[in-house]
Amino acid sequence: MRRKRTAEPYLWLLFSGGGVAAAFFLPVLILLFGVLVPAGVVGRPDVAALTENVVVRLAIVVIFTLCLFHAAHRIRFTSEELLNIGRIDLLLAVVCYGGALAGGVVTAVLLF
Amino acid sequence: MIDVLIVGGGGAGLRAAIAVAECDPTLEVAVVSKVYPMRSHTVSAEGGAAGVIGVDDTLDEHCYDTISGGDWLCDQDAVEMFIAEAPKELIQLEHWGCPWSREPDGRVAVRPFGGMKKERTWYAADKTGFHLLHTLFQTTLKYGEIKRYDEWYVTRLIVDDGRVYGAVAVDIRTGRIETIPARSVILATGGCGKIFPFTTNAAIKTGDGMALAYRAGAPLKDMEFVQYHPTGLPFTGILITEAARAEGGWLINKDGYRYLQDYDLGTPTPTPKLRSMELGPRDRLSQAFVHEQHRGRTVETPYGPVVYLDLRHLGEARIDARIPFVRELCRSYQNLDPATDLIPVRPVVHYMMGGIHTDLDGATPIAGLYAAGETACVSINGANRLGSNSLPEILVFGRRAGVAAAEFARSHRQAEAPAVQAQGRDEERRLTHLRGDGKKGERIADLREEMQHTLEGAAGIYRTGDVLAKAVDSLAELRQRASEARLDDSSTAFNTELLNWLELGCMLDIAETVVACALNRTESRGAHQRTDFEQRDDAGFLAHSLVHRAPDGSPSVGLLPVTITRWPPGERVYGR
Amino acid sequence: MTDTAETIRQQAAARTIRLEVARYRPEQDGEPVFQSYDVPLMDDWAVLDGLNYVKDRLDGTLSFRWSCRMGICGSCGMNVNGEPRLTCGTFFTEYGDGPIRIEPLKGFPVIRDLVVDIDDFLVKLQHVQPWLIREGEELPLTAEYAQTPEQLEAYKQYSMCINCLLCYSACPVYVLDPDFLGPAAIALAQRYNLDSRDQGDRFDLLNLDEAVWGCTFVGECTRACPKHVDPAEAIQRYKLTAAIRSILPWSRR
Amino acid sequence: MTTYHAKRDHLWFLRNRTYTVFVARELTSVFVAWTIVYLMLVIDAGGPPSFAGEPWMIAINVVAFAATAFHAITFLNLAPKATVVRLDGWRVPAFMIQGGNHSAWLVVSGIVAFLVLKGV
Repeated sequence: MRRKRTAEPYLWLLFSGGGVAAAFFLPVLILLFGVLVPAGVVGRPDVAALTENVVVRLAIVVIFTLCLFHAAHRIRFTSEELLNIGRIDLLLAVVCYGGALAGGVVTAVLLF
Repeated sequence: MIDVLIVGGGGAGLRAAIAVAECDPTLEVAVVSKVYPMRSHTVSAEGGAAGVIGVDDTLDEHCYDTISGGDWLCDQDAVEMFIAEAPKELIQLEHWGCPWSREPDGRVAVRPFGGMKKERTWYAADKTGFHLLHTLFQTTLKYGEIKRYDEWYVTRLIVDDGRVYGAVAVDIRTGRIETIPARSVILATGGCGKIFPFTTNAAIKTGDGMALAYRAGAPLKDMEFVQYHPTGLPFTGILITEAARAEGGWLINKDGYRYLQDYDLGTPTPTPKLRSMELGPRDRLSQAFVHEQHRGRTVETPYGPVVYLDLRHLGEARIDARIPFVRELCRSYQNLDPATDLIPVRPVVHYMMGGIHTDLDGATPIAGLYAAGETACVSINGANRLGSNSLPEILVFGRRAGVAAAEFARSHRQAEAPAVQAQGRDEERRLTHLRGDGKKGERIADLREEMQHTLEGAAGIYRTGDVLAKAVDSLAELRQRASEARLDDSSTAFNTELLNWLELGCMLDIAETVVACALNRTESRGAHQRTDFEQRDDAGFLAHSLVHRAPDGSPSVGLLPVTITRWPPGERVYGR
Repeated sequence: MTDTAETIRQQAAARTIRLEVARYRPEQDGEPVFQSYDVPLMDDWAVLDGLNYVKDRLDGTLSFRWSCRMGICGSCGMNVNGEPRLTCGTFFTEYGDGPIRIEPLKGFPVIRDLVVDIDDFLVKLQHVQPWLIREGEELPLTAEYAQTPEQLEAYKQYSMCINCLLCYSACPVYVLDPDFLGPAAIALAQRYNLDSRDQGDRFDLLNLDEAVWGCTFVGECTRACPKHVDPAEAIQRYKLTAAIRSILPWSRR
Repeated sequence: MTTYHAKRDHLWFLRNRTYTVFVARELTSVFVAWTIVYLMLVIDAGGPPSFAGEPWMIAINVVAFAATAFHAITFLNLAPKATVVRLDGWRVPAFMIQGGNHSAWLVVSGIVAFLVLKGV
């Protein structure tokens, strides 16, 4: 077994943080903005007003980025296990975590 | 060339291996075992390991308990040495990480045990043997120099001119037969409970080491002393540890009566009393069962008569804290819960007091050959071993044998004897010829079962001369039939049929020695009870049985005086 | 096996159950084939009793490992109807009228019939340094290291591993990638990490892609474990430990 | 020594319930990612985008809600595995930690819903 430095502990912390963020925030947000509002069950909230506060905007960037890291981490490992593509792990990692990072940047651009 | 070759990877073998490695890291030490070491039967020991640590306890008291428990057949110099070293070995195990159960202040906890006057049994809940074996095994992994032959089966010792030069072994996985030259050999293969039909012993306990030594010319000692543990589960023979009684369990007959009071074992008290009633020695408790059976006070089951072990009054919390494995075993294998149900139990063959004759360092009369653990007889167990003495025994004598064998290897550095390769080739020819030889005789299992029933009938809890004499003939005949047994498997890879046949051969040799020694001992002592000679006879038999293999393969029994130092033979008193 | 011959003879004719046993004899089989045996359907028999009936009375060439038949030696793990089980503690009553399909443990090379090669595990076990590591001078053999019942409780569960390897067989990560250190080895590393007497540091041995980070937390190891060791928990706990160690390098354990 | 190495089982995740639940749990991550992308569109449009009212879009988001809720349940249930809480030597049982996690989830969801909907 090789002994070497690994990025996994940091990635795992981001994954875990993202898991908590996703668990706490995403079900209610997708229910409201993806289902109840478009279906007309509740009225249309003013998103611009909600994101007026800079703290809220920062929180959204952090939460979205973490959630994307969470998804990236699981997609990386699950695709390796389901599709037997462990040998391209490095490429997958770059694509997945790179995508997550890009998503975070886009969120920041949208909000600021 | 191996310096110290250890046959057997249980507690004694692993302790010996570490001792060799610690003595001299330059020595080549190897452990050959027919199973992975952590599968060895030490793993099944439950109740605990005795070692004097209490402030109110003394070495002399432990000596006395052991010697009287052994009905004065123990060598007292060996007992004194053993009991003095036992606590050190148990602490050594603690230093290696054994998870001993603890007192609230962090000290190691001790519990009472059968035949012991003081609380001195160290325990790791009721998986003491398991923890001890795994601690030892994991500790051996620290010593890179300990070489392992896992799943190799030794079929023969190479002996020339009174000295051992190695062994021949089969790699079970490939069928390869190899001669392993060695400067010294330690046998640590455990006992041979499988010569009986109903035993707590694992399938692997077929007396291989005893047979190897016996065939090589070393004598076996005190083979007639077979310990029946009073509480085994019917059908499986699974052991319900003595700790269950030490924690307060009661033995009751079909009328709910604590019958031990009728057999000079004291009067019932609600809480356990040392050296009394359920905490009497195993031989006396097992004998009491037979009398209950004769009085019609046992319960009939499809698997024979039983009495009950009652733990219900201990309550769930205490059972879970102190004897959780008992509950686990009862639930998984007997479909009952000891917190609410009675446990059916009957005496079951558990331990061989006898074994390969050795001195205090585990040395046999063959130079360079050592033995330790249940396979050996030093003797500290005499006519009846006390519960919780066998685990410290494997540690103390495993270490001593390891140190002695290392010393022997260091002082005997000459080249390999010419006999080695010749004997190795002989054995290879024999084994190759055997594998799937197409013989269509009886099935191994049928022969094994017949041997087991012969032994149970003749050398059970009570024995008698005529039956023993008949068993001598039956076993000789069985040995003949076994040589013609049916062998279908011609595969070299993991051929367990050939292995079973070789084990049967070992068991038959050992069975013959048990019966021969029992026939020769015309007295009753400890675990050896003759209905035709009911009294202990110190004038004639304050002596060990020593059995050699005669040239025709039959056992030849002699006597060897017992070493008495400070405790002259007396009466065994329990509960008074 | 015990003194059951007479009982078997009385009841054997009555009902039987079919065992479909994987056979692999390297000299003749390119891959495993199934062979069926009908054995007496006894209420109190375990699958292992059925296999022993086959070995003793029907077919002496069947090979499998077993020893203590009380669930503590860890030898008799096999795949029973697709699940890794200790065959000594898996009873016929669970399977109605059968048939029962018995295969070697998944994830290991098969040596013969139901016997698999587990040497890989022994290498991994040694890798995690499963022994008590002390710094400085040893205590003399007259005194034990103090350890309170609470300190014992902190690692006891992980010390219950019998190395039966059902957890490896249950672990899809190990089955797909044999380099993965695996559940039992990590649980045993934690057994020592959490022992108050141990002063070792197994961070470099466990903080590896093929060690704790290989685990994707399927959790089946814990379900398969007959001794309630909960290896999945051991691994997750070390992930947290290793993650904290990585961002706060001065923290210990 | 000749040994037999089993071939890779491509459908391993269908072999028992735990494996299937595991894969389902891991695949919720796709919907986590989708949810974030969708919410980014919401931010960009200052509210649910124009196509959000399409039935197929609502259907996808219902599935996304189910998946993220499943993620929340499974993820919060696993939390006690990594963190063993001991109070005075007594190990807090898993179900209590899990109960605490789920309560926190409900409280947070309630607060978020209140903040989002209070101006409506």
